[in-house]
Amino acid sequence: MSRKIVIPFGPQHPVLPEPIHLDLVLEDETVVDVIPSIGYIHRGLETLVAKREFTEYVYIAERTCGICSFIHGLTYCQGVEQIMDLEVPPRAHYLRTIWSEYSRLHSHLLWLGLFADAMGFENLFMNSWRLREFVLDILEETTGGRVIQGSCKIGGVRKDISNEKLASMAADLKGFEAELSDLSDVFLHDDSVKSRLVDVGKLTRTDAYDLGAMGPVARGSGVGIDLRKTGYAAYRDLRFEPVTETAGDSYARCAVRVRELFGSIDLIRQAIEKIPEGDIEVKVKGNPDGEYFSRSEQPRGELVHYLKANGSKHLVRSRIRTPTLTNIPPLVKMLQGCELADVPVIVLSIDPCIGCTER
Amino acid sequence: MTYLKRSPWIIHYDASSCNGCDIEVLACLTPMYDIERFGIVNTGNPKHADVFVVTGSINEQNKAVIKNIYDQIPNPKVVVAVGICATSGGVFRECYNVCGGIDKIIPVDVYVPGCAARPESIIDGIVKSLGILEEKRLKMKNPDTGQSSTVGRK
Amino acid sequence: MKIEEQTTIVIGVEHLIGRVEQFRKGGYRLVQLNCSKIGEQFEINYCFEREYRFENIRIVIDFETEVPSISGMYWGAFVYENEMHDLYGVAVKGMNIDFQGNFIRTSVQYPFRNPSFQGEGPCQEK
Amino acid sequence: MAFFEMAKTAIRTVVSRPATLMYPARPGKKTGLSRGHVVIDPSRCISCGMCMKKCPSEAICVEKDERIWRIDRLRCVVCNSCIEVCPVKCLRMDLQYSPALLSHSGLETFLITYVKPERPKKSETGENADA
Repeated sequence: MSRKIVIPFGPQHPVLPEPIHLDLVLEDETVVDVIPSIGYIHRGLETLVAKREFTEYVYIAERTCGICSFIHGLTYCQGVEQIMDLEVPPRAHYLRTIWSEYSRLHSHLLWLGLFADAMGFENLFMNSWRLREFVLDILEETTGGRVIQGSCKIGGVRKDISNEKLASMAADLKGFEAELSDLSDVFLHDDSVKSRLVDVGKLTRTDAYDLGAMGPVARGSGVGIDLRKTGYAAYRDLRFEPVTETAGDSYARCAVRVRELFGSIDLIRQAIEKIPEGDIEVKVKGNPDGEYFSRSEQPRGELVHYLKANGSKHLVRSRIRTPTLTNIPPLVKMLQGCELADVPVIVLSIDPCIGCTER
Repeated sequence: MTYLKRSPWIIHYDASSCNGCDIEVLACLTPMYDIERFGIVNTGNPKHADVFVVTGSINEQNKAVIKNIYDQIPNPKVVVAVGICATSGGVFRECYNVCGGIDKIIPVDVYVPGCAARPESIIDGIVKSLGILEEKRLKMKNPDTGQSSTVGRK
Repeated sequence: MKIEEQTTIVIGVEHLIGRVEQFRKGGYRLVQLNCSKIGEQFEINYCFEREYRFENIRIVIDFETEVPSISGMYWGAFVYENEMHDLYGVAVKGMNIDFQGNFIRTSVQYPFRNPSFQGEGPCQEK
Repeated sequence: MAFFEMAKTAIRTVVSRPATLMYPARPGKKTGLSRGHVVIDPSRCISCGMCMKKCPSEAICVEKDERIWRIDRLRCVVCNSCIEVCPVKCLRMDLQYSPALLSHSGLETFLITYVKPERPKKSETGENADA
């Protein structure tokens, strides 16, 4: 005997930090269909390009999302620089890379904590967030902001990091890495974590590629796309390989993020080692004219800022395609056929960032 | 200081914030800032809550949601608006879908500025709100004697 | 220094499905769709990528022109098409999941067509 | 083995200091770059209005005739942009964040006390006067 019922999930739900609404169509305990609807956080900030000059829009772009704020700023600035053919000094590129990777550390740790909370593993949640404070402290010491860093500007960066500070940052990473490996052991090898994650929310490689999954969702299914490989900022000079897992379940996505944490630490070390001396910004002259799809790798996947300018000081169009938006179709696929009790874990396993998705 | 003997529970709703203030509210609950020291517990259920922490500005869609959550919280209750967006709309004030600060919909007792509001400010704000909560409680208990400045606050 | 080459080809609406089919067969993934209002016309970009090679095709249409949906070939395109419809009012024909304008619920119908702003000038009380 | 793992964690937890910062009892941590709130030195402001123009959230209001510099603390997003554009560097960022308020009253008004040094008469803005 099966009867279809519809359960509304969200927008306010104990496990969701942000409002997203899902209508779950259930047959007994099994989810057969999902209808996502968003719009609770829609602000329409893209329209503000008509009000703010292109140099000021950086502040808006940064505030698209409070978690990966720096990378939003970077992607926007990079887009304008590409349109205007500005040559950013190498030191600025390296500083941007270092901050990007610290943002990734902070975002992944944040997600690991929330994910542990969704599994009901409070202790792990607390420990992840305790470690995260280390990253936030560094971000604040170097940029002045804990979550909204605001250190990117068109033509370079607004703040420099002294070489002594860089050296001490590199030294501090050691202790951080040790604590992180304690934490990652629990995520990767603990039985209770595994029992909640393994084989939950499967996504095959073909599905992941066809549905346009990005970031850890794609890499957890074996699709090794990592936009850092396009070589923006200083990534072209650094050695790294995209982290991939093949299982395609929530555990694989978790493992990808855990391993990326170590990848980020390694990238920061390399960047600190190689950082050149020199200026940190160039002067911006004139107004942009042209268009560019500025792409970068956010902690959650590929971020696209489409910028179109017509030579005036206001852009014609800024369009922000965030990774969560492209991960919604895979999420719908993952949820089909799962148990109701697993829904929170699966929703969180794509690392939804609704704030930037709805803009 | 009597109010510190009680254990007020908070409910947090993200109205249309960028997540910056949200994660700072959550950061308050974690070991470094640990507002659970004051007996404050984060709950997901409005009917258990005393303090309503809102981040982000009101937009057309979540007007009803916020009103609904506010109505479900039993009296006495206080509202803490965290972050610039929640207090005035901030940089997004002019967007077509943003109505402005939380006080357009529900009465706000404490405004916590900051973009994103720092955990320290949030703790300050919530601790301030506990005083107001206590005043409101007294007021409710004996409406004649418990004079308080919060009466009729917008 | 250019980060990557980005090619944009402008095509007519009638050739859209054929071109997208080619990308699909060539193993490209859909990066995004986006709509911009340029003057009194819509410019819709369809971006594809394969092994970090970025390709973009563009159609330029009037407000009333109906656009065929590509969600038959790229299932995940429904998010972008619904978004385009909700924000700009582009009529998209044959979406696999049609939210009927309820994907992003906005206070104004088709808000990005004629962006409106509220609020006051820089110097005001309150 | 699992027992030793746990024992290690337990001992470390007992021995090490608590992670909590004990915020109200101890002052909050600040770094040299922390963005707290904007402070103005009214004796140096030449009321050029650059801060007002560049403010992304339109929190600052400069009224030249009335010699008033006004900021709405409940609107300022502490982005540092006004400080960067100020030609006479009369603005600076204080480390102390602005306090929580009990009513919607974030407006702070400062009277500009700058006196233009004697110079051949120049109309309107004092922008070039002292830069």
